Amino acid sequence: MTKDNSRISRRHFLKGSAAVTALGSLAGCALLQEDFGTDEIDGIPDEPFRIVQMIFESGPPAFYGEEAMNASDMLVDRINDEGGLIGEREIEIVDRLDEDAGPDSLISDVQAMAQEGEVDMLMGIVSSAHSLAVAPAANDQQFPFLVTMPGTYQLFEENPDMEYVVRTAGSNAAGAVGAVRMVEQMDDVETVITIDPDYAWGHDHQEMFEAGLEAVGADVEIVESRYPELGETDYSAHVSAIADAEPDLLFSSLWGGDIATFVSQGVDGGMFEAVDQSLLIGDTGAPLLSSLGGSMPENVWLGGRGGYQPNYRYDEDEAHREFVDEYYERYDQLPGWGAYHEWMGFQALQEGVERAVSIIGDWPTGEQLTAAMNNIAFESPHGQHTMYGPQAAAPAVFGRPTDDHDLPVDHPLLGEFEFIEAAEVNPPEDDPTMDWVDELEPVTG
Amino acid sequence: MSTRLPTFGDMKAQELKGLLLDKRLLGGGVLFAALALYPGLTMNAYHTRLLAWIMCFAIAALGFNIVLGYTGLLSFGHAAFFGTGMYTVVIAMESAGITDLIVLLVLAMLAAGVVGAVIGALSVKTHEIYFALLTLALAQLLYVLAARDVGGLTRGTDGIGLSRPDFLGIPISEAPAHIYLMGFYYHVILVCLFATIAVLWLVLRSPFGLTLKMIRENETRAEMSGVPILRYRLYSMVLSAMIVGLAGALYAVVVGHVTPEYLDWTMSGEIVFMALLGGIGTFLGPIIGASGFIILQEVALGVTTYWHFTMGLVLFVVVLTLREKGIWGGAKALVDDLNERRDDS
Amino acid sequence: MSTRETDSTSTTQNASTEPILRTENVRKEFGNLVAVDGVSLEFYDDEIVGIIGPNGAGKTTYTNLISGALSLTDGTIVFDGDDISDLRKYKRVRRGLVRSFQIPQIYDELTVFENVQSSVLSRKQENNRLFSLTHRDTASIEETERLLEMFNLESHADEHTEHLPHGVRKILDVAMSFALRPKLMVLDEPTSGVGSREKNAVMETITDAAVERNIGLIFIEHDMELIRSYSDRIVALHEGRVLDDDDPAAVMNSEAVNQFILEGGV
Amino acid sequence: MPIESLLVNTFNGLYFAALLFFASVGLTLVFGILNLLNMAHAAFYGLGAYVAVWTLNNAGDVTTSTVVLLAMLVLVIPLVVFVLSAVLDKTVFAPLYEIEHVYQLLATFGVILMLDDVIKFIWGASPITVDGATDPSRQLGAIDLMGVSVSAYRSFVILIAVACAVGLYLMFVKTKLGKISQAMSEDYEMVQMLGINVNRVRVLIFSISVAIAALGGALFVPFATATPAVTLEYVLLSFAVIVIGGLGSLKGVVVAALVIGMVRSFGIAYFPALELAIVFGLMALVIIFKPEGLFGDEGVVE
Repeated sequence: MTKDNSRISRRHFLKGSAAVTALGSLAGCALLQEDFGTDEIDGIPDEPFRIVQMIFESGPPAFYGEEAMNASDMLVDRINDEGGLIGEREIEIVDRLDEDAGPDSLISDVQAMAQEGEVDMLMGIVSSAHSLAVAPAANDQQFPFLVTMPGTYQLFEENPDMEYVVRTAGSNAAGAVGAVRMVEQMDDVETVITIDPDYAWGHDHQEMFEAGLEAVGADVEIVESRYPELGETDYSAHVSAIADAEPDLLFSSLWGGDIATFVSQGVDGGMFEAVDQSLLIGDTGAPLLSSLGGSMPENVWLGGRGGYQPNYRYDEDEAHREFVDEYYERYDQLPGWGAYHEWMGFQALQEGVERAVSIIGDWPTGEQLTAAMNNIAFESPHGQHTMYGPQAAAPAVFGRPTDDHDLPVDHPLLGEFEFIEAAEVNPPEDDPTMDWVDELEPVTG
Repeated sequence: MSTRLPTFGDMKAQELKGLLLDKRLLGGGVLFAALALYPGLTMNAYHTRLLAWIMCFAIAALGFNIVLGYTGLLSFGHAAFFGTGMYTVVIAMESAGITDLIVLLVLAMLAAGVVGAVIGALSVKTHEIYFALLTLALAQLLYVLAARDVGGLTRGTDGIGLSRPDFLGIPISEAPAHIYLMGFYYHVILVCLFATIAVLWLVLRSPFGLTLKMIRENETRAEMSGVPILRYRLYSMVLSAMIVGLAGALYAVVVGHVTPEYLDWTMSGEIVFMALLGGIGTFLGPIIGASGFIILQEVALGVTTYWHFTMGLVLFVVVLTLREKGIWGGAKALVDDLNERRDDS
Repeated sequence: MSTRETDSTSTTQNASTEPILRTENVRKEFGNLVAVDGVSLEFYDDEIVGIIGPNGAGKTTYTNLISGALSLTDGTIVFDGDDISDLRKYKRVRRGLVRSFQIPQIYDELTVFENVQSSVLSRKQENNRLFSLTHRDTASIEETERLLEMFNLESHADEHTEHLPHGVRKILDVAMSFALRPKLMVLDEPTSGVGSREKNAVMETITDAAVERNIGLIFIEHDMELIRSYSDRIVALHEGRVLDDDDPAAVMNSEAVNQFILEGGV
Repeated sequence: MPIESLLVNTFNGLYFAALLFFASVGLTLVFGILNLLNMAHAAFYGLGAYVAVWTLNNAGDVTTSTVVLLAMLVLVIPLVVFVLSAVLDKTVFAPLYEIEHVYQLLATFGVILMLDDVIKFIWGASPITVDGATDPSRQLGAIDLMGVSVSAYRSFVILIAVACAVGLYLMFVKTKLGKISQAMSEDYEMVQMLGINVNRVRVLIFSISVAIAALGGALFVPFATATPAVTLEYVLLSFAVIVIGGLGSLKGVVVAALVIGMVRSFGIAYFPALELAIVFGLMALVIIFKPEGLFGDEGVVE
């Protein structure tokens, strides 16, 4: 794209005008029609609110798709049991689109949905690359799209003027910068090895982690950065190299089957004995601990963006406890990353509809709904989950594996939690993430 | 007797042939007009997009078939050319600031041609499975370069989004997305498809095309007729790469986001799949194959979670029953068969 | 019956003119095995030379060295006055040194007409013409027609070659070689697989055409009758060396040839 | 480099080579002897992995005896797959022997897609690991090898691979089946004309080949995770192995598996940035400079 000034200013103008229009429609209606209780609304369509979920149903990431769909089914039932959105309009998941079909197919489907008008909202998406391809297309089609899982910081930085897209997933900065904050608090860490999957997710995390460490002036050196292939099945060469190097800290954003394989082969190769501490930030929730059984070493910190751990504030937070219990009862397993992210999505949807309806006194259009989901906050396991503009900012939460928990599973869960506020691990609104990370301020005095 | 060689039949054969040719031209013209008018008449953006998608891959499959169907080489590395076409457009637009569609398409074809020449030069000496795996390996190395963002141009696996190109200085990119596609870009693809068909039809019936067939049919004889076969294999790779690169370039704008996945061997596999499904032994088969593949995938995706199974089954059955004839050749054979029966009765 | 009246061996008769092909001390080793062991021979463009020898005598290896299918271990090959020892196969063909194979090498999915036309176009080095239609190319079409007529193939012109009888395939193979307008043709068992009644017809066709076009012929043959009838000269190879090189009668009566080749069975 | 890390990397390389051997030896045999390029071969490796995970995780109710568990992996699973593949050979694969390589590749790619979904249907899409209680690799722990502690289970896998290679070699040179197979690899029609029931030999060779792949998958899984990605990864790897080794050569598979195993192990340890490119780079180099592979000109066991 040319760095053509007229174009940039046009963009800004468009963005500005869109915001004005959206706000205007909200505020304008609010001015015209005073305050509305939900019972007085008559513009609620008879048919259910129709959602299409876009998730992986095939291929390795299908695991997240499965979790997300479990949570989705459960939450839709829950919401519908209470009459639906604002207690008035039920939700129906009309279709699931398999991300494995590739962006070509996904974008075509968005086009078809936008055109046929039989669907009210698109929701989901696991892959960051897919979110980057599909979100602008949905926006072009003026089709509301609630992005629930991918964390690439580029989504809104590359496409700053999307009025039909909101994302309830925290940016991946939270995990990487959260790890930097953890290192700040650690003593005796001088050498670090990073190991991340060889694609954007892994490289982004590694880059942010490294840049962040440098910015806060941590006295540590990343001695080696490793990038095993996505879906690697044999990490033994990496494991022995890491064990040989004996770093003080091991950092990794591996996820899914990869982190499970890596940890179990690492245990086998004596890696966790050679390494003092580890920070594993790539979706390391209950399913990982379950699949590893008792073999998760104790000198690791697991976690990352969001307090998406069943044992986190389980006793204090009733909503979280209900979510975990209900999920466990229904699926005989604890919720993981995919399930929690989907929950956040439905929270935003409920909140957004309520907000829009309370302002305009009518059922919102797609544009009004997405506008209403901007800048809201709602309950989550880690307290208030806040949207800044269309983008959520999640805090970072880390914990250590422990058998000391009350949940009905016989494998360790996380305990000894460390919580790092969202503001400390996310850039201020409109600040480019990498620039912000490069100038990260130290937290500890 | 067939009338492939009009100079050998009597004049009637010649006239018949001419008529047949006219009929084909007529059919092509009608089809072109119908396709050209479709978006305007139906105002169906989804169908327009689907057609644009299909036509891009039809061009790719046609280009691929030069190598498999005519020269007899199974390449599993054509994703390299498709991906090069896509990346050339997006990098030229985003980094070099080139926004004219024609310039972009030409650049993409040239770049893909160069990649084709390099991969071809390294691989034309090998045969069959070795050729397939060497092209696969070389293409995969290109994938690694893009996924690893070597040189800092590709931005890794998240890929690069691109804006819409202009046309001959007209700032058409400012039109809304669906108007751009339905009123302009779709037709560019359509023209490119028909131009590709026309050019390939001519080229494959030229002495050059005959030479490729000679190499496919009998390498020893071709060489013993004084044909430098390695050179002609290379030519066919470059020509094929350029056309597949054009397809990639056109497609980049349709999909709007370019990732290294388009350079991966599974992408090569899809192109092979399409060409085979339609029939590599026929000229138009690959087009039918691209349509069949995409429509089948869309339908299977809509109907079942187990769409891999469905696609696998179709591939298996088509390959086993129709082989090089594919759907198109199979259909033609069926029509001939029916005609014969009707003539008999 | 020889197609050519020669009253003495062509070697002596043509001593004054340049040979079209000359091999000097040609040698080929495969590992420890010496397949061709220093063969020096001369061939002229107006004679028909038969090569005989038992299996493993090096006949086929020798022809492969001439055509360039195998590279020389040692020695020199001179064709039409130029050293072609290191020349690529297709370049030898372009200079007029053409060989045919024991098993017909033709294009199965093309018609007989296209098969021959492809050779004509290749000879004219027009393979790289992109934007002209072969079925409108009058020059090559006319030449192809003449060739088909010459080899009595007109009736098969539009047939795909897969289903042709073996004898016709052989003839087609030779016709394609003739289309290349060679100066010298090397034929590896031109009648193998052809029914015994057809053999003479095939040989007649080939030798007539060679005489008409003034093309030198070298042919490997196991059938001693054919060799005797059609050769102007016979070269006998044994264990990679030249055993004898003389007119047919002399070779057939040679003691060594009788001992190693004729009695040993071919 | 220190001697310990040299040893550990060699061990890792051997282990990976053992897995590659299991995944690809059948592929090359089926090609060399039966002239079938079976792209779906590695899918049976993936299938073996899933069957093994399932077996081990369900065995916990009956036994946790290491010997019994290992016997299941080494004997029972390959046997079950052997029977299954005999059935497949008579049904799905039977028509494939008649067609050209190109079409074999594509039709068997179709088989991969189908098996993919069969696995998803039965076991779902989530990665599955073996439960700690029935995981022989955890039960066996580590052993000391020249002053370096290495996994006893992985050493066992390497030994099984060696035994398997020796067993195959002996089969080819000593048994009638082996001799017929060798003859078939040289001249299929001749063997057919000798009145030998080639179909029976075909079923045997095919089933043995597939069973070895499944054995590899079964042995692989205690130390790794069963995911849908395993199949596709090993499709490419196994083709790389047989092309580098030379199609149809037993020796070639052994050597190529060792080469890839070692290059990858040391490459990752000392040049981690190259990982993605290692196997493809190696494959490209070999085909460019030795198109027929390292031992491609030779027969099955020469």
